[in-house]
Amino acid sequence: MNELIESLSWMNDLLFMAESTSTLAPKIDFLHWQVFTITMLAFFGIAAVVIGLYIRYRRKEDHQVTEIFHPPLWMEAAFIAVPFITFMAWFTMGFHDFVWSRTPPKDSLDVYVMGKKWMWKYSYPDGPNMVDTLRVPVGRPVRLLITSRDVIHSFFAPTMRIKQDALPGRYTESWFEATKTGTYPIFCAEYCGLNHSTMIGSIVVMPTREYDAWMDDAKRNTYASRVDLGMTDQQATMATQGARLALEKGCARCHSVDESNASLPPTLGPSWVGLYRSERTLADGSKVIADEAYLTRSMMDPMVELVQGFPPLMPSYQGILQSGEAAALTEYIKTLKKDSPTKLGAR
Amino acid sequence: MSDASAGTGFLEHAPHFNNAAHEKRAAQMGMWLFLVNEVLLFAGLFTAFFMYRFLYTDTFRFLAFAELDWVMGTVNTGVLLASSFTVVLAVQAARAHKSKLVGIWLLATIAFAGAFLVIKYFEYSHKIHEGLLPGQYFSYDLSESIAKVKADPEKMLHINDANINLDQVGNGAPMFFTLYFFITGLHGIHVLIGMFLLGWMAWRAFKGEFARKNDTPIELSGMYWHLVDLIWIYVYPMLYLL
Amino acid sequence: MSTTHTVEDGFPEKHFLNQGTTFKSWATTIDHKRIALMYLVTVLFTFFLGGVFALLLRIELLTPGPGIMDAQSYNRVFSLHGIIMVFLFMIPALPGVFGNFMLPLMIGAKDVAFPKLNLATYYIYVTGAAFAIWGLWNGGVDTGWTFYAPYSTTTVTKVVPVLIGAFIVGMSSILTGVNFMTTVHTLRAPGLTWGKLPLFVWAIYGTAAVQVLATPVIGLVTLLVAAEAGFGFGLFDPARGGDPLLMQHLFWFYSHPAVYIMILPAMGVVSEVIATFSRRQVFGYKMLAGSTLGISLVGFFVWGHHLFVSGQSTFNAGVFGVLTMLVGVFTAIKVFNWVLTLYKGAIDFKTPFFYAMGFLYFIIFGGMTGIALAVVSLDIHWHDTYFVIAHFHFVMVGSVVMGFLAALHYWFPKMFGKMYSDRWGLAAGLFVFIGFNVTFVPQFLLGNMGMPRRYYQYPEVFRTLNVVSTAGAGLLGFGFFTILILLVVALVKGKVAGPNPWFSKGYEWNTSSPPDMHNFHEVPVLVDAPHAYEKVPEGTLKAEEEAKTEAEGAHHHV
Amino acid sequence: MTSDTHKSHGTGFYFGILLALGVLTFATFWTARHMHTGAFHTPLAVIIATVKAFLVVWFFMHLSDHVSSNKAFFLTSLFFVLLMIGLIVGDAATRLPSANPNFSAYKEMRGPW
Repeated sequence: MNELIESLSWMNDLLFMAESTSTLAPKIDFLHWQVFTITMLAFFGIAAVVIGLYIRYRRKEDHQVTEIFHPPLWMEAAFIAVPFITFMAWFTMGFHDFVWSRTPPKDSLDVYVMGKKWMWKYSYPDGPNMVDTLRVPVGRPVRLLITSRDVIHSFFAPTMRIKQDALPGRYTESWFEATKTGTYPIFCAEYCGLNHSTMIGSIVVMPTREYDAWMDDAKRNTYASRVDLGMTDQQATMATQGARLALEKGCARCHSVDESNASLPPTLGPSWVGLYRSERTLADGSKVIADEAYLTRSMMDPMVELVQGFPPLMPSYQGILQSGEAAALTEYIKTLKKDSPTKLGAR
Repeated sequence: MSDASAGTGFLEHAPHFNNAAHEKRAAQMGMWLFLVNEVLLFAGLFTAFFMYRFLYTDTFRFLAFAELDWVMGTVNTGVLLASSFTVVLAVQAARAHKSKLVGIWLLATIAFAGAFLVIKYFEYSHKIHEGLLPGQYFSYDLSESIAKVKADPEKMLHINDANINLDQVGNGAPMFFTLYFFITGLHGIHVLIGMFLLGWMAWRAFKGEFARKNDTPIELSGMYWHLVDLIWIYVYPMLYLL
Repeated sequence: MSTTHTVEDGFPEKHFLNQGTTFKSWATTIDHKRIALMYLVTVLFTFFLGGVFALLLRIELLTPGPGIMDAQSYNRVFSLHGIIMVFLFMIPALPGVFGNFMLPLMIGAKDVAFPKLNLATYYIYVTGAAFAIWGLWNGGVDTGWTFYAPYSTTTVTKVVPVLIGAFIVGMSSILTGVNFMTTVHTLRAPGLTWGKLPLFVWAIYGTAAVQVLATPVIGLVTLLVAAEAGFGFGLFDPARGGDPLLMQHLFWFYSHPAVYIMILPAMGVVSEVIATFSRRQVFGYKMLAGSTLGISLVGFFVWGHHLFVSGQSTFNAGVFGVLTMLVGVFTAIKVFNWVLTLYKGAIDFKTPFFYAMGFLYFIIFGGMTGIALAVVSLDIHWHDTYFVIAHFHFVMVGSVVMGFLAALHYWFPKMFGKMYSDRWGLAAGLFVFIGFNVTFVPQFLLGNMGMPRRYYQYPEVFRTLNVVSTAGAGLLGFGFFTILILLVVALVKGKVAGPNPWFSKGYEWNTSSPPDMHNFHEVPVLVDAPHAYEKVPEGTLKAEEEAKTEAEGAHHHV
Repeated sequence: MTSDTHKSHGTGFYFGILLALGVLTFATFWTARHMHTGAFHTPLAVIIATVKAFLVVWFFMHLSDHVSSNKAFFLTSLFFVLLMIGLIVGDAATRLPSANPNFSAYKEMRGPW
């Protein structure tokens, strides 16, 4: 299959398609070629029939009487069946790929993306904040958690074939896995006002080693040019910001963040260690995976999905936490793993 | 022009219709299509209501229970039903060519409509006074209201039975009142239009126009008025009870 | 109208155009034909206005950087272009002009069911248009015609008058729909059963149904957005717990079916034109009529395909994706049937037929790219790029304007009693056809490259194709201008057309051209199906009648 | 218009309908507030409202006397109302949870996918 797609890649040049640099791109391109080819065949077929019929049946006299011709049943059936089957086949293939493009792999690297008039801001959970330029490693899935600060934007990376609207006040998801190193454009595809057309960023796809080196560097040194994301301090990564918030907002009074110290008394709320992506049993017996969405909901509406065995005590942090702060806390919780006690924010 | 089936041919009709019955049938159909459009107009608002009710279930149900006045809502339902009844009687009178009677029944209807609006006025002014307002104008302390309900065992009975989670109440409260004012406001505008329409018809009725002519105008305005009632039949449980 | 023509030429002495020539006789007329002409003049004006803005946009896009205007003006101009073309031209054009003129003629009625309401809808439309244009003139809006919240509710430009204008135009559209549906139901001539309705009437009927059912929702959306922009009630404002996607849902609940308000009448026109010029009843009448109703019904189930990447659920994307395919199936059925109508026909390649074939070309490509866009995964890449722009211009400009021009050229002799030069008609049509392709084919490629829509500036790589596109737009504009001159010349000094210059057996050709004030001198009794040109088995009474009408028809031979 | 084209129902009949409507109104209220029907009271209220609407449309608006296309029109409109509400609320119920307002009392519900 891959060889077939490879060998047909001249179709992309024919169609002026943007370069194909992600694992999703060949899937979309391949279907595009099929649709294009069949469309063209259908068009030329119909055109040939029309021209042929015109040559054969030109009018000879003004009041010419024509012959009766009733369509046979098979023909009517074919008129319905052929397009129906073709279109449904396309839909099935397309929807299959669509679902795939909506399901980020578990081990993907998370990046928070925020659209703002008129720039893109990125925030790495354990790393720096960036404006307009998104750096990712090649060959590793990257999940984008996309939001907006003002109006609707749309994160569009044509070479990756991904696009996802950024909605203010809530998160949408997209993911991609880059297959080629290089610098590729990002556009805003949803009209957002005066400088909509200059809301352009870029994705820099780096070899893994270079990326790791860059990330280490970024973690060690704070960039002087770092711009306030509205989510975190200038100086802190999201996770350290989250650790500070856990103390400031009193989360750590009820939620354990360090289980290595057995001398501490049991806490009122569930421990945060190893919480992320674990399965929680709720008070009503149902089960839920503690993903970003669940964690955020639990901060805002703690009583809705109360974990079994804990008293209904926690107040809502709606209005107390900014959305960026909730994300920072979430990122902090994600760093707290069972086997590797974190250095951050121990009590 | 094949003229007129017997019995109706004497009535006036526009030249592009065969006879008055034909014209009346067209008028009725046109009115139904217009009402279909009205139904879809309200459906958009209903969709918004159900969407936000789905997102903020507990708040919406709590507010419907604790902050809307079911007495006024129910009385208004009764008033509108009664007005529908008087309109039907007006139509009946028009069919019997009793123009004066038509006028009287229409006046009764308008009086009911007026009563509806007066009750609505009291409801609105109470809401405005309390700060139960849409969107950014909302300025009401829900915690007090929740405490009041919690203190009342009878009310708690309903809360528990309806499975309303009081801890969840609060988010989306301004949205409830946005929708409350939009839905009742749009409905109120329809009531006003209906009153003008019926008032005009009543004026014509007292001039004696419906003693001879066909009853189509009365029937069509009656249908419009029934639609106003019809919308309310759904608005009432949606806002006040659920 | 010049009066030198005599009745012997086939030009009637008295007709609807010369029965009263004062301004008042036009402004207060309740005659559907005169109202149609008033619509014609108005929509040609709005089309001109929208076209000028389109040219301005294309000139601006010649260069990657700022050109003839600044970003704010550009944003306003594309909003102007969209709002005027969609709400003021495309939606009223075919139903308002040709629906009004032809519907009663085709069903053998004297007028539409509610003539006064018909005049009122025209004035409501003009009021709404005036409101919108006034608002657009006074500061304008920069939201695009889609008015997406929360941008539209927070922009500094004055959206409220434009939204109210759109609301009023919508009311006009609803009442037109009510009127036409009632007309088809109640005013068919004796003998005209549903199974014999001309396909243009079916198309107008399907359109009217969409107008009645969908338009109130856009009315509501415009009101809600206006209220939101004016008072901040927070219905679509995420900061107040509102959902911007709800606005998009409600908006597209109307605006997708609105596409079928535009395209269905054009399809009806094409059915008529192809039947007349190939002298055959359309092949598969039931399938064509059925697919018309099918499109207007299924057209309601597909709005979500505008929201595939907007945050709508994957489940909904699947549902809407499948349903969208059904529209494609119905359209494909129509295309096959039109093509096979030519089989064993007697084809006369006149200007209207050229436009009908042009329509076929555009609907194949517009439709197939539409199907491609509805393939959910492909839409991720193409959504909101120039690919979408090119696609809907193929459908809305290519197909609908081709349909409009086909109708204009086909019925021009019926409406005015004059004939234009067929040779010049074909030449102008060719200009339009080529100009259109040169304009929009590069835009498909731009979309493939990834150029988003509504871009004031663009990266250098997109330059070449944009220049080609602008050149095409110039040719397109020139083509339209040629058509205008051609028809004005025909109006002033064209030959007398006679009642039936195309030797058509469509019902509307039964009366004189231009028609009498009351359409018919006596109530027509419609026995044969429209466009019954075919040989009837010998020995039947019908065949003899057929021969007789043939003989009569020959009398009008020009 | 003479009485032969209409089924004339008479004042008493209409008053009966009015009474029925009143009783049903009371029934909605009672079932919603006092009967403790739990989760069932929402569909119940919708059903009762629909019965009331039917009475108004069928008898007060005389739809029963009208041509069948009018009945079809009205039914069609109801179908489209359901379509609109169903698909739009359905979207809110199945979309990515974080794409809904993050403080809505909204539990995770996933569609077939």
